[in-house]
Amino acid sequence: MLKHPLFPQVAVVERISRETADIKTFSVAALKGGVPFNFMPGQCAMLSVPAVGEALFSITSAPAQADFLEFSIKKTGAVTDCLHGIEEGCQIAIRGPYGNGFPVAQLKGRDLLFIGGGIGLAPLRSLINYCLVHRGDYGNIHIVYGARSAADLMQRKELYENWPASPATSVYLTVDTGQEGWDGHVGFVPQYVEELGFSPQNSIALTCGPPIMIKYVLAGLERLGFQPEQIHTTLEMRMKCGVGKCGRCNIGGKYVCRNGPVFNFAELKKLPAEY
Amino acid sequence: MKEIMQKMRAEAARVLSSGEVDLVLGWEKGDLWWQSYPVFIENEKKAELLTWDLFCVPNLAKYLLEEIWHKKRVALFFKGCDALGFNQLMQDKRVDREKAFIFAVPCSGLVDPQKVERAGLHQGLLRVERLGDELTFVYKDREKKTAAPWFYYDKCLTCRYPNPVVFDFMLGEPVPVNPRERFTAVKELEGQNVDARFQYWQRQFSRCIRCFACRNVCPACSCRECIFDLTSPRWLGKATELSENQFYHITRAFHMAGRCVDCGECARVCPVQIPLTSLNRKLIKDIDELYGPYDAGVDPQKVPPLVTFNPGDPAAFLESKGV
Amino acid sequence: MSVAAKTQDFEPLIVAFCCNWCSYAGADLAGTGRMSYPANIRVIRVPCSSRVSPNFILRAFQRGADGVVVAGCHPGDCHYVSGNYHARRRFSMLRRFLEFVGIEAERLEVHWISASEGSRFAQVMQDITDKIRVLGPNRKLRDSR
Amino acid sequence: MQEIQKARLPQLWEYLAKKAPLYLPQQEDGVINFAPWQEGARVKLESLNTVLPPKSIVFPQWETYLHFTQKARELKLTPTKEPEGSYILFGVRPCDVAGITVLDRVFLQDPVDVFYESRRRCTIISLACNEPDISCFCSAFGLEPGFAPAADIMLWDGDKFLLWQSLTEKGETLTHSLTDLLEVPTPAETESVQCLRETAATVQEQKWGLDGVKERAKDMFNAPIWDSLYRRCLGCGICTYLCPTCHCFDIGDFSRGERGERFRCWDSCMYKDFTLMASGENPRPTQKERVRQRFMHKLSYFPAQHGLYGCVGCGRCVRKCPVNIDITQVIKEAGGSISCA
Repeated sequence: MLKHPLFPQVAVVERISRETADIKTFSVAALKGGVPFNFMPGQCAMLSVPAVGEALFSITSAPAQADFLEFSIKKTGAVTDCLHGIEEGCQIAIRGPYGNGFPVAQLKGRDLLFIGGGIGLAPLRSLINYCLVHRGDYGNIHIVYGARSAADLMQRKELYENWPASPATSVYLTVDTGQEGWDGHVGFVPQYVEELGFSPQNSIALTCGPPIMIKYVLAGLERLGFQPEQIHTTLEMRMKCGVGKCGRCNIGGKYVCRNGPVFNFAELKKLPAEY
Repeated sequence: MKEIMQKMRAEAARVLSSGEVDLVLGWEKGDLWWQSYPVFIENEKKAELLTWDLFCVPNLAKYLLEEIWHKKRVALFFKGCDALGFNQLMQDKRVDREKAFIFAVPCSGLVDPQKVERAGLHQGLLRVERLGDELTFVYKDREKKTAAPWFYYDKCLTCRYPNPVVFDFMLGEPVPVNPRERFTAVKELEGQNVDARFQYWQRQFSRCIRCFACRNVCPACSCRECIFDLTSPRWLGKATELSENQFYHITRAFHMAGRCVDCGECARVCPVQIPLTSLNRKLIKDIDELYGPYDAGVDPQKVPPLVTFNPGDPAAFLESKGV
Repeated sequence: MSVAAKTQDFEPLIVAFCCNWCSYAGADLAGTGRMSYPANIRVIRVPCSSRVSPNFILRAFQRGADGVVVAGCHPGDCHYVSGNYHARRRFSMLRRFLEFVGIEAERLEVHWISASEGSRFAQVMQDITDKIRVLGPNRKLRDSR
Repeated sequence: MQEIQKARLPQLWEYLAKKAPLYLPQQEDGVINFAPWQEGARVKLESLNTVLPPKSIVFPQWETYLHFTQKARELKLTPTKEPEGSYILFGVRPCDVAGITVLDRVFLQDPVDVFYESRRRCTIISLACNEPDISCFCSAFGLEPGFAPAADIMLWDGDKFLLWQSLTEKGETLTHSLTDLLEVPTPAETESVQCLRETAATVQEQKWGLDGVKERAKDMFNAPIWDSLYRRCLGCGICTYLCPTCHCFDIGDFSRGERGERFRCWDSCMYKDFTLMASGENPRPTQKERVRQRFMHKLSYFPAQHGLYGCVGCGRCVRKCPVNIDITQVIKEAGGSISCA
């Protein structure tokens, strides 16, 4: 029988760990064990709970890092609500990988500036860990990450332990509103990036977060002297098929699921402002 | 009709230039003979776009939902059926009478392009004019005259309120009211046995493509959030499986029970010609029979029959067979 | 299998929407009084007969019900004063309407059953089960999937 | 070239329907749509466009592609068998044949939609238009009302008979099997085809010039036309569902207890929930963006992606829009010229 391109495979949710009040990270393995498919950082997968529906999530683990895929998922809609309700050992459906992923070849030899907000760390984390595995291929790595509050910061072990412990890697954290027990930076991500004042020299910036954050980060980076070609961002749209056919995630002539989700700012500037 | 059109343009220019309203809603002529569509005029100089001809069928009342939300004062033109729709929106507390300045346009019937096409009169047709009860089909090099009612929409032939029941200013003279019997099709179906009726409606419903035009055009469908759009719970699945289509049509019609003004717009816009009018009219007929005659849209102060009751109502659910 | 045999084997599925204050209490009474009524009935408790939307009934038919009963307080006895009067109009209309689109009106019944009418509850449920058994399975509104 | 007497068509259909399911335009309750032929079918070849394009056969409004069973933690997925492809579409108008080739670009590009691919194995017998309607404008897109290059067999209406020309190997094979029914036309009849094609092309009342429309349309994103055109839009799905090239779809699940199935179904960019995200954000928040999307997709985005227009000028949306939103007005806005013949 011919295989329908939208036909998923069954996978097992091996582990679920709570990141924040509304974000959980799911480790998903193929039925026979191992990753359901190979992928590159920045690519996505369509997860589904039968009877509820499908939704697209970026893969947050790094390639070849583990024998499962990781997804950090925020509770926002029907599918994510349901995923938050399942237990370890449950079987779900998965198909992918989808999307272009980050342009890893282009990043070699460059200083990398990661800028993430909230759940937007998920796709960046895949690339960060990929780069740290191939640490020698990249220059300095700066990671700026912010969330609404200290309790909303995800992947704390990596933020506080793993990443700062890597050579020439620094992590800058900020929260929107300060509170007792938080002695770090308080303020929005875009402003913090400008305050920190990174040099565009031989750098590539990669950003992901809520649309409003991305908008201001892009403007801020330009002020710091980053050329549009030096900035990569991932976009989010409502998606159904993941393969550029169902027709809803286009921005002008580009499909986010197929031509994206990673776009450099120069490309983005050529597209209609409908995202 | 030309005279009324001139008045329309003059009045529109007047209320815009005086600042009485921010917007005039009327009809504009398109490139092709049957195209007369809603136009939004905010500048008196554009009042010349307004048209009044045999194809000005779209009801303008529902656009008020959006425009009044933007806090605009709107002047608009109503045919008889449109005015009923407006009153229904009023009864449903969705529009504010104060925000609308209403011009009434008595209407003796509009032409159904499909009937023109079926009669084979459409090729090369430039325009259609009416004088008295006679239509003139005008072509490049010839004309053809026929009796007008042949080409009127079915809904116009059974129209009981051709003269708007609500208005601030009347354009033209009231027209005579001379409706044909509107329950003929309903009675005919009632006369069949239940399985024959099922076959009939199954055939109709299975054609439905769920474009929602019947809902979107309806002046009594004004819920901010429609049950058919809800995803949680999802009442209506997106597959056009027969039972889903049945669910859609039974629910749509029943939501209109006691509120349908019988303007016939749903049936007009249906691309696959599902006789929605028969569904609506069955409900109207039953309400009339069980709870007394009621015409939705005539008096917005009245309470719709299915949101009220009378302690002495019949227990009609005990009927061994529906009538 | 012959049609007759099929009908014999046919066990109808009947959904009964019962008002919390009268009919559901009537069902309780039927239970505590050890009055038997058919296992074909699936009782769904609702606050009032007027809480029952036509959607509930259609959905029940779509997902396999062969008959639906709406049961509420007797006229005049509604816990919310007038709920059942509204229900009376609504379901009188709905029943005629279903019949109009070709669904046997017998598949939808409305009954007023008070909290003290346990035996009546059992009787009503027995009667509709018998009637639907004769009428056969609902194919017309059922989702084919 | 060959021909078949119109009087023998029922014989032909009966024969063809024995070979494979045969879909042709039929009238039911006054509505003409493609439907499978059976004895006593009310075939309506002479009407120009069916209400629904034959898209509804090659890409049905909804189709199930997998079944699932969920028991406790265990999930089982079973694919649905791919659909049968050996059927015949008879009497497809040239614009609708072109519409199918537009769909091909979407569904046959990688990853190939195998269900569509299978349905696409059908045989298409196209019927030329002798007299296009006032609302037809296929010639705007370089198409010809009297010829469908992508069909397997082309028919022309010669009044008492249909002239018959196979265009592909598949068409040729089918033609060979019909020797009993087909006849050899006279040279004059054969020649008349050219005349029919030319007349049809000139009858199309309006002459279109689309030079530069693709390019102009690209820059139309911020054009003023969008600020007015959308206001009367009802947000219904008629234009998209009746369009022979609109292919947007949704994916849904249906379940009953432990069992269920997943289906793909048509969806419309005119609906407000089309791009609505779970977070509540919507990149196309009002009808303005949605109306713009539809036209820009046909005139700019689709050409950019696939090199051809996403409109074939069948005129269905023009005829059926309840408020007369007319794509030809947008084309004119984009610099397309139009003049009456």
